[in-house]
Amino acid sequence: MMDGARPVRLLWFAWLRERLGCGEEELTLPGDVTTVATLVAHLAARGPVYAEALAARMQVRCAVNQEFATPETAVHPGDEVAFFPPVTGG
Amino acid sequence: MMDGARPVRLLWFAWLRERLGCGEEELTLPGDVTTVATLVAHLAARGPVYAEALAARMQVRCAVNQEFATPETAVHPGDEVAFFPPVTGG
Amino acid sequence: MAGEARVADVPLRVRVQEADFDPGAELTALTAGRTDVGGIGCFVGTVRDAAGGRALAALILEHYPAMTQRALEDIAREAVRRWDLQGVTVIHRVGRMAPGARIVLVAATAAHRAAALEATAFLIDWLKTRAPFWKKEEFADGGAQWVAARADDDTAAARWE
Amino acid sequence: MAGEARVADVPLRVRVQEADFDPGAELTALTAGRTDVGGIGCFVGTVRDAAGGRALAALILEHYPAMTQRALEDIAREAVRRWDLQGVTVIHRVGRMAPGARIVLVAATAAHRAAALEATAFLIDWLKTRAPFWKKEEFADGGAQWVAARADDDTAAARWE
Repeated sequence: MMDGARPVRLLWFAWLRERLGCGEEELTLPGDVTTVATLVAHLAARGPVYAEALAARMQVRCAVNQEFATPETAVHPGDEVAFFPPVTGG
Repeated sequence: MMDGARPVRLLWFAWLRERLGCGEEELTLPGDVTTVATLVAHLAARGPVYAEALAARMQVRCAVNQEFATPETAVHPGDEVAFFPPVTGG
Repeated sequence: MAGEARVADVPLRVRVQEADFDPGAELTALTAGRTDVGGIGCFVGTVRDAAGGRALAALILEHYPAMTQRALEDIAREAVRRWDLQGVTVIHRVGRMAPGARIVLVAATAAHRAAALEATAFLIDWLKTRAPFWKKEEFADGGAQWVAARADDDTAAARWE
Repeated sequence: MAGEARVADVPLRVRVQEADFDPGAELTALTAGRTDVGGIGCFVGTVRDAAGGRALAALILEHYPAMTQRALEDIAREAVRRWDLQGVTVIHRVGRMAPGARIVLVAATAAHRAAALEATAFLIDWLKTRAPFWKKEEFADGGAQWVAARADDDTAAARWE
């Protein structure tokens, strides 16, 4: 696709934001990253801080384009992908 | 008892009050009226309007001294006895 | 069942009145001066403009004055026995009310929302079957009738028995 | 399931804001100009002054701005699909709040009380597990921690699945 070079927008919330020291970043997707699961594997390979934060799979949720996502959810260039802990509002 | 001659206060509410044309009256208890059940029988003997109103037993509730009563509840001289339909507040 | 000492410590606001009430003021009063409340549950009942397909002109609320206050206090206290509440408010109006008017407010505060919400449902369910109020509907066509007790109100109240 | 046309006709008031809100004004708005409402169910969540035995200095509510409004609207719409409601209000604050402050209000109106009360419980249960908010507790002793999701919130939400 022509927009293959468009980055995804990555968002981190709550303790993930604090632990990774980043709330928002842009990332150009490698060609083998097509789903939430492959994106998580790619991010975990950044280093131990990411690996540990993302390893707690039960404690990390994901939304793609502001909708709750599963590991199988597709990720495309230009998407907004957010990672966050289980919600605690109300 | 010295207060054997003290009347009971009878109260009628809602459609019972309207049908009987009376909201409040005093009644000196005959000697054989000692419970709600015997009071109801006594009042039903007043005439067909009372008999019919009180015959609808599922539709008439009673309180003695402002507490919900059963047919077995005792009635004493000086008590306040109220008859009313099932409640419909709220 | 909680001890009666704890029950006696929970403030109950119970009122029967002709005047309208202010739900916002009542909710504020339940939390005024305290910071241990986690949630407030509330239900406000209002007069509908029709019943059985007939347009309603007014609703008349009759009650048994000598009994009503005590009956409502008993219901409020029973809620406090059953749930760990921090305060309960029950207000019921009597007299003549127009469509849209508020009739009743029940509210409960608790550290945790489940207690506040369950107690709120309990308060209105028990009030509907245990407090001496009777509704008479006056219709726009000139007719009038006493409201019959509803079987589903008994069913709702029976949930709590 | 009711038709989507009916769902679209029910007014939803959904707001995310830093400012406090007025519960009385919100309840009044739900019934303003209509006389077909039978009851209003409402829940207001407030900041408790302690957590796990530690005195709380403040609660910080973080959220995901681009997603929050839509998530709350989805929850409100789901309530309208499930119950015959006349209006739904959901207000959630974000930012820093002191003990005693209001955090959230959910309310629903219906012709019959069971729908209003059940929808109110549903709204707050689903909001607690499906809307992108995160609480951080700042304690009087200087410590701070992110609130962990509660298993009983999942249980409460699962009632509605």
